Amino acid sequence: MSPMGRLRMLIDSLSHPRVTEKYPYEPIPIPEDFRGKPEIDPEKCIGCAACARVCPPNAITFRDDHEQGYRVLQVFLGRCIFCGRCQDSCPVGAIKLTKEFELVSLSKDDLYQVVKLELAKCVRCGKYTVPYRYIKYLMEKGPKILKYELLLCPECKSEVMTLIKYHYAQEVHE
Amino acid sequence: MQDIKRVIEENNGKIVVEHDYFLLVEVSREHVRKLARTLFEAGAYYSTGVGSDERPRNGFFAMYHILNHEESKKYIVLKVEAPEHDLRIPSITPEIEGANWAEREAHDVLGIVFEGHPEPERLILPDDWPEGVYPLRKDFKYNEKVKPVRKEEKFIEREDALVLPLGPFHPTLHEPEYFEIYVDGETIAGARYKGFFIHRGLEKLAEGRLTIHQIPFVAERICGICGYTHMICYCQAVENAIELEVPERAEYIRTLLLEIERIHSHILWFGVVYHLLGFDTGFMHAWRIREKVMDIAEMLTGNRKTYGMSLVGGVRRDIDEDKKEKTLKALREVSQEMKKLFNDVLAMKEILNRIEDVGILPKDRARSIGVVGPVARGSGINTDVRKDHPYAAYKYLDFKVPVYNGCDVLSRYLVRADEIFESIYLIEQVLDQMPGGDIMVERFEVPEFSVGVGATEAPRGEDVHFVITHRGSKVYRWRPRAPTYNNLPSVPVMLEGEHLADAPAIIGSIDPCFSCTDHVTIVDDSTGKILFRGPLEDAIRRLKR
Amino acid sequence: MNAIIAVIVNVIFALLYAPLIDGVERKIKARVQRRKGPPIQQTWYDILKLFKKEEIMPKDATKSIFVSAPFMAFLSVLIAYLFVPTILPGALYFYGDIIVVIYLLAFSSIVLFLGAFSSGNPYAQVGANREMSLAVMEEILLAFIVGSLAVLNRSLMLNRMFPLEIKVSSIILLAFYLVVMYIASARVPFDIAEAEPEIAEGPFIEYSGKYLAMCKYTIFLKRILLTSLFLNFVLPENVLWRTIGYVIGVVIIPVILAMIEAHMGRMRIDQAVRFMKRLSVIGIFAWVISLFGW
Amino acid sequence: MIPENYIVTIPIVLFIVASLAIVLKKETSVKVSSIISAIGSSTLILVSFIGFMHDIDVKYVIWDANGSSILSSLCTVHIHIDKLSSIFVGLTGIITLLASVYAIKYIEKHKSGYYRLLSFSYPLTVLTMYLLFVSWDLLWLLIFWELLTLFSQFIVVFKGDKEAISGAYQYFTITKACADVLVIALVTLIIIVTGLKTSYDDVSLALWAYFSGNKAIGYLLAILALVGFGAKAGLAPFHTWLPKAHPAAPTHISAILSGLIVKTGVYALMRTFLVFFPTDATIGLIVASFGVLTIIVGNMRALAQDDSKRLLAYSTIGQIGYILLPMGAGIYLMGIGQTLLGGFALVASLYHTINHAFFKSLLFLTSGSILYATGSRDLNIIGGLSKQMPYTAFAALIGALSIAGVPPLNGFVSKWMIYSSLLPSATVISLFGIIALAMSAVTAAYIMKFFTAAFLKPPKVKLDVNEVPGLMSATQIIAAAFCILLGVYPNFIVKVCSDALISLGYPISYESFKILPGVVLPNTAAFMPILVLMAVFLLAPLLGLAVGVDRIDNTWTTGYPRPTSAMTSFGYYKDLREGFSEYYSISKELLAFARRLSSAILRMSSSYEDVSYDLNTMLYGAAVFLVIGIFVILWGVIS
Repeated sequence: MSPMGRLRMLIDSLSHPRVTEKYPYEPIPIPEDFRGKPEIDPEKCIGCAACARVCPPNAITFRDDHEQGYRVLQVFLGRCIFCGRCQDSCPVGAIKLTKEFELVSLSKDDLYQVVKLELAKCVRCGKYTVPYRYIKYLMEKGPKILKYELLLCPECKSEVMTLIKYHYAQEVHE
Repeated sequence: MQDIKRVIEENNGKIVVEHDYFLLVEVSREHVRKLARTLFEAGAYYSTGVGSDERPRNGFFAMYHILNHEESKKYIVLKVEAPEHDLRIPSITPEIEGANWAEREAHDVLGIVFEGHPEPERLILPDDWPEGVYPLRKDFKYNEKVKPVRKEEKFIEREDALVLPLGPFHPTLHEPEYFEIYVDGETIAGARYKGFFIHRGLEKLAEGRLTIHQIPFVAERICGICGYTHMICYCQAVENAIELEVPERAEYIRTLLLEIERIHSHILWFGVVYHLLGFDTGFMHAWRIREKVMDIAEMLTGNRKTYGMSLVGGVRRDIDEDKKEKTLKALREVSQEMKKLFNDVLAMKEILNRIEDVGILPKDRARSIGVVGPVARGSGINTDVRKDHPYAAYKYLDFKVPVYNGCDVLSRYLVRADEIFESIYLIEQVLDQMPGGDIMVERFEVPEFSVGVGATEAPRGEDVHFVITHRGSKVYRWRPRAPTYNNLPSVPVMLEGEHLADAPAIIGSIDPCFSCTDHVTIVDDSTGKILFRGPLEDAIRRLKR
Repeated sequence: MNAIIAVIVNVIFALLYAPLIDGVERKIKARVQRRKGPPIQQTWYDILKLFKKEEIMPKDATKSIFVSAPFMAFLSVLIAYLFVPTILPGALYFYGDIIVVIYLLAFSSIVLFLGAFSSGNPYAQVGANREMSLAVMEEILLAFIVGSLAVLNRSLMLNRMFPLEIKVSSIILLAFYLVVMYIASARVPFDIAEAEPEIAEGPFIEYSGKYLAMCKYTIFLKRILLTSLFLNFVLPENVLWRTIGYVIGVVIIPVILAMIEAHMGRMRIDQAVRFMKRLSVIGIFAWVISLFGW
Repeated sequence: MIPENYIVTIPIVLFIVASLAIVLKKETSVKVSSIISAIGSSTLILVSFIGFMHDIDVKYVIWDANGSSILSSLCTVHIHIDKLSSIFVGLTGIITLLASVYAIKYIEKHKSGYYRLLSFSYPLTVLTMYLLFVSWDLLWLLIFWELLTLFSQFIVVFKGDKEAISGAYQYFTITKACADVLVIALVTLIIIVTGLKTSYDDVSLALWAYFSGNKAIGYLLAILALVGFGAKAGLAPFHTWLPKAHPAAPTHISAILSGLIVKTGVYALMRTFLVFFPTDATIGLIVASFGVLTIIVGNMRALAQDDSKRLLAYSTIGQIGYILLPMGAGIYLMGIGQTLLGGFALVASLYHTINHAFFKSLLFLTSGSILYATGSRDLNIIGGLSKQMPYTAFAALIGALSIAGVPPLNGFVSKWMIYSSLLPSATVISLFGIIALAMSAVTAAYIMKFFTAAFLKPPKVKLDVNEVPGLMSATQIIAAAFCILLGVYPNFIVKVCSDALISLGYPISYESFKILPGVVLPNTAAFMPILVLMAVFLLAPLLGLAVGVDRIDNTWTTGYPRPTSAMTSFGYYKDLREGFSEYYSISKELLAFARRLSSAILRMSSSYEDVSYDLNTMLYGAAVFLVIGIFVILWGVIS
């Protein structure tokens, strides 16, 4: 039971300050690139749902209300693993991980962030399709395709495309 | 290299895929035993086994035995197939002890019958899982529910000993696991292990719902301490399957983070071991020092533990000069403080007495069980995936593999102590030599039914992931095998004849990570409801009442 | 009459002080681990909290023994305070009282052993076994101390031994007593019976609420009793100086012991038994010296 | 008022009548003989009471032989009850009364055995014991000594299985063939020394005179006496028969064997060393050393036992050490002039003799109850009986705590007196005191092993048992009550013991203990045992019950709901015993040596036995001899 190591340890400890943080009473330093609570900017969000598709734990989900004409994009922090894939995939930078990490809440409702976006109507059949903003974004940044195509619902689109192809083929034939 | 191929071919094995990293060998049911035996005698040890339901493809069930042949720097994957109507495959457990668990697991989840298995009991499925329902078969939906079956458990009573149930909620075990220890006085007369209480069903989840890019984040959550190594391991398995070259800078960053993870994991282990030996001050000091490493990780990745840094094809964040500086500075402090701590603690006689010549695992036994990592290296086996199957940037770096011949807890202790300093040395090299360039390959094709094996040296030992790819950026079969899976069967061997007071230190000496080991079972997680009413839930119920 | 007042004051002092000094020890331990640690009243809070909690009994337990054991242990240590002065000099002295003190301490171990076994828990059985093994070894060491003291003073009365004459033998005896005191107060490395990571508090595993509070309280009281005994051996007879010395000593000694405790690992029971067996050689040595009257 | 002459003979008659129950059938015979013996035992208490008040002196002259004095000794049965004798007679009365009452129910459980042998020899054993205590003549002492060995041997053999026969055989051969040879030698020597006068008065007078002249022969005599009588008491190197014989007998007999028959050795030793020999320091030291050895051997061995009765038998050996040590120490201290401490030690010795009789017979009775209820003595198998057998458990707890020396039970008082007298003596005796104090922790350890293993730890197999019949538990409770009473109110016994010693001529006065500040007597000391009793034994359970329990739940087996398991009895204190492995290995060597020695003696004695008698002829011969002898005595009284 040699005392030397212990004595050294004791003196070393006593000659250094305590390391206990005063955390709840004082803020704690957070590094620059910290991945905290994801926050979605409802102004910027175009409702493309790319984030919902990459989200590994299904924390981001979307639901289309075809009656009322809304797309509801919902971020549920209870499932979030703070991986930041949504941030990577967002084309407009609407969703970002903040430095906030104090997410304790007494109510589950506080953990939801909801973005409600109006859906555009199919110009042909009148069914709701995708959010207006998405169409707008695609009009501006998207590939140079037939712009009016964007205003159609998928069924109409395929019908129209078939029609177009048919007419085109006939034209060629003729 | 030529040798091992000759050996395989002489024993009726057909090499199907020859990859830098692994050989995929098809072998018929009659010859698998002999081939496995021959390979074991040639120096390969049993790494893991994977069962797979390949009926949609060809109507067969397949069993992949993965053996690690360090000499030729290759994994040898033996594929044995059995048709649906005749699910019998000869067991290789009589030849290689280490195949025991893997084969039992394959039986549990797929219903493959291993003929001649010495203890064909249920391993990973809970006791109340109905017979004849095999969760990993493709016709079993990932969100299907099963009705639990009540079963009377037969308890072993021993005349000559006190039966001490250790776990699932015991202060020694930081995760739920059950050891039944038979003590005579305080001498352990025998031990029985019963595990797999933590069922998360990650495999089924990954196969059923996730895409190839989502799985890394799930893989990272296999373990609460060494998650990143699972992430890398999965990525490497996929990269090997689809023959993808990762940019060199990404390899370096991966290496850096893997080593940081090793350091914090080892320091954590030291803390735990000091606590188990009653030396709480050492525990506090170790964890205080560890906090610096955690801070580095947080600074580099944005999170203390779940780095979330990798995807198939590279890494997600770059590292700048400022971060390099800070990392080096912090690591120098860690290195100094740890040196001091180790010196002071090893001067403490009573701690040394508690770990020296305790928990003996002889070398030959270690090899046949197939233990990995510091446990193997503490028993005098020179094995390290970083050297044997170089991955990431390890092929460019210089480092030593500490090996001790004591076969006791002290040897494992010393191996880990040395590894901390080796890791710091490695990180210094990485930061020094890191090349520039891209960190990610964005676009690649995923072929169908391509087999890949990935392995990393996790802090606890060799971590192996086995992947079969699927169309639509999905995986057909993903089987992660954590190091503790191979190390745990050695615990009863170590415990026998020891003192009860040493049991925590011995169980701790393999640095067990139970949830890593257990994740493989199936549960429907999507509804958030637990399907199983095992003993664990009974206990919880009683508490609530 | 004075003695009775002194005894009452002493017992009350011990009751109040014992958990408090444990709080101080926790604070000290936290400091040497470079932590802040809980406030020094924490042990008191813990005990009070335990008093508010529900009491659970395992269904295999023998109720009468299970419920009375903690109180028996507590009261037996408390009774020992009748014979050992703490802050005020004065106690019930009589011939052979030191034997009674030792037997009362042993009795508290015995009843905790009984209580542990009455719970039927396998961990309690292992822990109780360790507790008893340690108690036997402690008693062997204490026997040497008591025997040598008796030889030295030609008496078995505690007040004849307060304070001890300064001799070679008495100094050796006091040093020896300090070691035994450390062992008997169940500190690391000798907290083998309770060893939390190994056998989950051993004998106390099934106790809860007030019973657990009593068990813990017993240990705290035992520590202060042993410390007071030591201080009585060394402090002068003058009341003022004695009181001052006592107040200083009863703080300083636990603090030092806590610092030692913080830098120790736990022994295995067989190692502890062997260690104490080796210590008993010093006991024989001390006895021989005191026989010569040095 | 019946004259004293007749009072002394009443028990004799009653016991002989009891022995006639041999003519009845099986169990009935035992019951009848037990009942009559019980009555006889109660008369013994009366005799002892009268004897304590004033010495009884009765001479039965069988025929008047004026020739050589040795013949005249044989022709006269000199019964003299002094205070020392009456203490032992009183003990015999109480303990045998309890045992007899206990036997009435207990014997029902025995399926087989030599019932008639038991019903015949049991009363005769008690009778010879009684006569041994009261006879005032060395030759008659020797005769009764032999008869006692003979009859008690028969009751050991009762069960008739291998264990019983070998136990009885060992018992008989070692105590008789080995030790009795020494006793005969001793008596012969004494007769030569004293000039063929064998009355106690003559012996002591002559020996005192002789001793001062011939110290060497005196010491030889002392050692011979110690070994000879000590072998029957279970003195350390000659104890090997005891743990074999005592457990083999039916339990109420074990209680008598351990509680009383070993006390005949103690009595003889006391008689020899306190009366016959002068108080010489060297003799005291010899006795005390053997006492310490006996303590160590008995206690350490008891720690390692798995069999409940065997454990108690070893415990008997240890406790005999606790009786012999203060006896030797007392003689030693008297010899060197520390009369105060010496007298205290002697009183302690006598006190412990009484205590031991009570708690050991109590413990044996409870172990018998366990045997009765479960059919097992194996501490590995039984367990958790406290729920099914609460009264037995309570009695056993009291017995266990008093043997462990817990204040304020009786064991504490005598042990406290032992340490108080030994430790401050500033001689080598204080080292013995230290060892005794240290070993008392071992006593606590093994007796707690007995108690917890039998009553508290979960059983290995589910036991379906009931409390023993009322008669049996009543005897246990009475014995337990004695244990409490003797501890709470010790001054009576201290008075009795000191009176007895005073009557032997020791310079002790009961008052002199008051010079010692605060002997454990309520009127002189601050330490009031009654206070501790109230506080610990009443307040604690009351507090515990007042607190109560809110909820009863499964045993916490760290979350895995499996039935609780029990420690093996071998597992108890395994590490402690391993810590003392040196001791055990040495004692193993010694034991092997002793076994070789005893087997040599056995071979010799067995050939001697074979030639002289087989069991039946021995029995009839002895019976005829005894009956004739008794008639002769009675005839002498009448004439």
